[in-house]
Amino acid sequence: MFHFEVVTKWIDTFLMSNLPEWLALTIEFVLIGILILSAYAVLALILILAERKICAYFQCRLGPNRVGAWGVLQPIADMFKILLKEIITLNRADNRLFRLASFLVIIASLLTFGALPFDKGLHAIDFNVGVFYLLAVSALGVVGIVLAGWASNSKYTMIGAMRSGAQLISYELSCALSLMTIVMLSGTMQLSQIVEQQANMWFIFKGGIPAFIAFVIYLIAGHAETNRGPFDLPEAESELTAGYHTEYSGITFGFFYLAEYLNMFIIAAIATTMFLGAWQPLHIPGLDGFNMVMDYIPPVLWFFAKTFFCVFIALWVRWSFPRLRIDQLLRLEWKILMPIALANIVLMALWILVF
Amino acid sequence: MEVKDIKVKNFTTADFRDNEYLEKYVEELRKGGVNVAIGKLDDIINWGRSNSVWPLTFATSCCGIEFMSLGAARFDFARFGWEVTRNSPRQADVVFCFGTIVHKMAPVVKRLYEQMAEPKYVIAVGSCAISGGPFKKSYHTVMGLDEIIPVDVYVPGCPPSPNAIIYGMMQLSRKIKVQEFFSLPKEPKIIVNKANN
Amino acid sequence: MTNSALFLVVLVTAVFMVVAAMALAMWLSPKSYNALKGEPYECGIETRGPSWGQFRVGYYLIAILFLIFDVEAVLLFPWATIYSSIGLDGLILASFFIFVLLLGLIYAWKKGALEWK
Amino acid sequence: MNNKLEQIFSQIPSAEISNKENIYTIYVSKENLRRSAEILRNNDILDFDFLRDIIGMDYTDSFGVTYNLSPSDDLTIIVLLKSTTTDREKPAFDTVIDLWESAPFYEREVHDFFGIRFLGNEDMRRIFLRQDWRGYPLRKDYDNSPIINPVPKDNENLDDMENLPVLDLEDLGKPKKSVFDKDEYVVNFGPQHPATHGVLHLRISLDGETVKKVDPNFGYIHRGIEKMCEAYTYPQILHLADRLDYLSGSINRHAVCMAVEKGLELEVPQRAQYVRTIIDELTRIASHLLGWGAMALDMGAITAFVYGMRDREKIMDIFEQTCGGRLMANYAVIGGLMADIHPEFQKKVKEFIPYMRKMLKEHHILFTGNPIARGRMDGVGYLSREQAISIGATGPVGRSSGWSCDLRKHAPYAAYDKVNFTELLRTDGMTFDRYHIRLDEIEESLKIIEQLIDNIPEGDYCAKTKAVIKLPEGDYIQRVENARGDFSVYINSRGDKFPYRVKFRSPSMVLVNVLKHITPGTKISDLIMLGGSLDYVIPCIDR
Repeated sequence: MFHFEVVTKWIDTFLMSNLPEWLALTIEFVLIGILILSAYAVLALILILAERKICAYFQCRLGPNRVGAWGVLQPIADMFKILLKEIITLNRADNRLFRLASFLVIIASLLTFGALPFDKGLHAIDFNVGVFYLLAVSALGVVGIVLAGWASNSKYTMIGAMRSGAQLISYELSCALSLMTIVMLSGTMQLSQIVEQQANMWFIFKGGIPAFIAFVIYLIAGHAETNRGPFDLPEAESELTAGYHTEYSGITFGFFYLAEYLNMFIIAAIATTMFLGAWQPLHIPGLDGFNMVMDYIPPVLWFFAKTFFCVFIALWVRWSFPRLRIDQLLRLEWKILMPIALANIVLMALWILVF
Repeated sequence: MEVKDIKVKNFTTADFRDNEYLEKYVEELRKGGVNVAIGKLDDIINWGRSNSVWPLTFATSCCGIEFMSLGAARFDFARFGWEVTRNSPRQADVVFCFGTIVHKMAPVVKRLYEQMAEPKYVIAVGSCAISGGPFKKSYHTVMGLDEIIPVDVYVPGCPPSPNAIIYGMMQLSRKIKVQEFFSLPKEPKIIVNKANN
Repeated sequence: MTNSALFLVVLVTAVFMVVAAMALAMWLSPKSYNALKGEPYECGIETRGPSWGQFRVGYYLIAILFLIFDVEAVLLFPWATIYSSIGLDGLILASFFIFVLLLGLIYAWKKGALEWK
Repeated sequence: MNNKLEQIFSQIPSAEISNKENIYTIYVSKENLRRSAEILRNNDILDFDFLRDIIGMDYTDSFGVTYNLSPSDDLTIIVLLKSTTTDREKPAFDTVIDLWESAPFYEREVHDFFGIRFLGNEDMRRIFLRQDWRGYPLRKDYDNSPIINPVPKDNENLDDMENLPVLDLEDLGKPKKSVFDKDEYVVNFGPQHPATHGVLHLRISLDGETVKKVDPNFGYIHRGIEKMCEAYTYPQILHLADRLDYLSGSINRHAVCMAVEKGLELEVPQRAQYVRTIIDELTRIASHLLGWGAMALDMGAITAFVYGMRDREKIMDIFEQTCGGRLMANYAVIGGLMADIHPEFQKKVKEFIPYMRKMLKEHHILFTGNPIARGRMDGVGYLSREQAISIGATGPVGRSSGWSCDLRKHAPYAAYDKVNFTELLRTDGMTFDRYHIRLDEIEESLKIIEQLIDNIPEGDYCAKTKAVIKLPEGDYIQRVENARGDFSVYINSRGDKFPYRVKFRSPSMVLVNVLKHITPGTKISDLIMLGGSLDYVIPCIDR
């Protein structure tokens, strides 16, 4: 199995042995920054294209196919365009908060992105309270969205902000509770350790029924957290024109646009990390030959394959279901997902005790 | 004077030879002296801009249905990257004006246009938006969208078939390509209102 | 390399990206001015009255409920971490705690706080 | 039946009654108008509870109103209740808003175009034109000069839009009434909104997510078609009729053709009748598919919308081949058809029928059974039968409330009396019924086409007409069932080659009235969805 750890360790020792420590560290930090930024950008482009292509195929269309082969350059063209569009300053709004809101959304998603374990050694932020960190930082994005709607001083954005406030914080709960089952199973909140523990068997298998329930709840709640259909109430295109980001133009809107796609990826990646063993290959105890074959597939590929599987599910749901109404949305959370998630914790506790 | 060789997929430059307007546009630019040379950066920026034009979902009447057809399976303007329809004028690049503009609607259209972020373009689709069309004799119809806001491309027809609208889209794409990005307005833009002159 | 340093690196990267993109856009983008551009967009019609107004209490109710349950969820996390080592005791204690939580939920349910009116 | 009518009519004081092919014209004086309306509305014998339209008239020396009435149980009877006033300065009639719920919009319309006031109706704001519009355009002495009414530069004043105008000098002392309170949270939906199906402007007062009051505002696509018709010859009018309700354009055009043919007593060849019927039904299917898709789009299901449009393209292909146009078929002309059918027409249509049946199943699987879609649609937007009749909601909306109002059954035209089909009725009057009935009607339309397509008779496709068509003096009414309901054409001719007055009864306008009545108390999302379920077309309202 090839791990990126080899490369990162090598760079680390190379720099440390040839340069003073502070310089080595600075170079490493800059490298990490560049790597994260480029990974973020490239992923965003891939996701945007993937969504447009997949949605097109769902709808018996072709999707972008003129800009580059199969339209692969389409998101890059979009990026150029959106970067060079005018940024509108509003007359009656709180312009400082207005700008800050779009920054917050993207910063929150980048900070979460930095904590994802792509591979052993390809894992920037690894706090020992990693799960907490994920929950806390992604909640920052909610602040951004509510702020965006509030600061624009427009009625549509205002309704969008109120909706997103109610929706996002509600689903935050189910997210936290479903992740808690895995914390119980692993006994740690550090992401790297959680991944390590899944070397032999992914938690979704090890945790049995309660882990599966938690996985499904997390997928639903996480999907709602990303503001995508059928939970796209805060931006409900046919109701609130563009919802909380109605007043944003140019790159400030681009930040929301980018963050939306990346959040979809992040949610899928967290689900992969917690339930599907992140970069760990599929191992079935007892079948050594099978496990060996699986080990030949690079771990990074495993990570992305699993994540994109979750992303595909999210896209599938988004393009087939109509939108929920706000009361149905809250009923789903407070009367269905939340009680089940709470009960699921007890179930998991029993499961651990018995097995 | 020739238009410089512009690559719009599926449309060779020769197809546009009869379009004198663009030729003159380039000629004018070149006569202007300083701004003639179009640099590399402009090329790449304009490549991006011309391939990513997001329309505003705006339709007043019949032609709007053809806009829907355009977005659906048969005609699929997503192929050209135009399918990201935005509902907020802040985020849109082009207003397709589908259908008649009447007196009551005129200030609304103007407001919409003014609230759009630069650079912005307008395509007038259908006879009504071009000149009032079949409703020219009416007391409540504006005789063409260009009385209110500047129009970049006209697509005639009542209603034009989606193929014609795609042709119009390509024309706009081409116009964006020959435009000089850095000469776009950085100062107040004056909108001439024909009706009041 | 401590985690906090890495966190700071990512944060600085994020801020850098945002500020750089914003600065580039501000510098290069074409601009035009008119009186209507900064007005709120409301389907092409002027806005009536202020948008910043009092809002329905239902939204705040959800927020308060969230606060209660989220704090208690946070309290559960430390328990979850050490659960595998404390076993049955932990189960009984936490079950009681969750039971009380559920009681709260049932109370809110019965009171109609979860209905969207 | 005649006895019953005679009994009712005898109660109306000093009325002049004439009858022509089940169209009864009752002329009463201005003072007796209100009393006559009450008698027609509230009698035990036959309740005229369906006010189809109020038609304003300018007879150059006097103004008149015509109430187009029918009993909901027997749509074959039409009563035109007419009255005039010679007061050209301050023309006024008594209001009937307490008798029919459809009246408020009609009265506002008449006031807008003719300046006729309705005493007792407080809400006499202009409904199509701007509040600051000078003059009344449908009056014969209206000055069409752009100097008087230039293209406006600013939006309408919000106060003008909301405050009810002071109508009489006696009222001047009274405080102005406003539609909304000062501190209400009023949001504009439209004119530029993706889900208002055009440029409808709804002012909505909100309490959080809940809709408290809806105030529709029309006219953002008011093109003055009725006024233009007065200056156009009959064949020219056809092209304007197409563009009213563009989704059922062929059906509207068919109505105008039939109205003129009736006046000319022209025998239309059977071949033309059959083909017209097939084209009408194809148009209906296309319209319902779009309506289905647009409703799904309003609920956030974009894929369903694209599927609807995909199947609609098949019909567009057939149209393009035979008629030459896609959306605007421009096919029916006075006397028959523009051209004979394409040789492949029958083959193509026969291919389409099984394809559509297959796709209908797919649509049901995709959307009808979807739990979220059902959760959204169930239990929302109840419209009772009585209210549907009183508001005048015909078409699929009326039928889903249990009102049998299909004119193809009640007043058959073209080849509808030669085919077997059932009028679909649902009784619940909920959003889901309105949704489902459209898909069912597609199935019925397929049946009608199936019966006709193999039996198109040979012969001429168009009867010979004179070069200049002049209609004899009189009133001509032709009703057709278009995709949204009862579309009526009223032509008043004075024997000229131009009509004296043309009035199109828009089924969509009533549907917006329905929206106004059923939305208070629902959520914003419901409002959007209800709009989709009613499936109105704005240019048909605005004309």
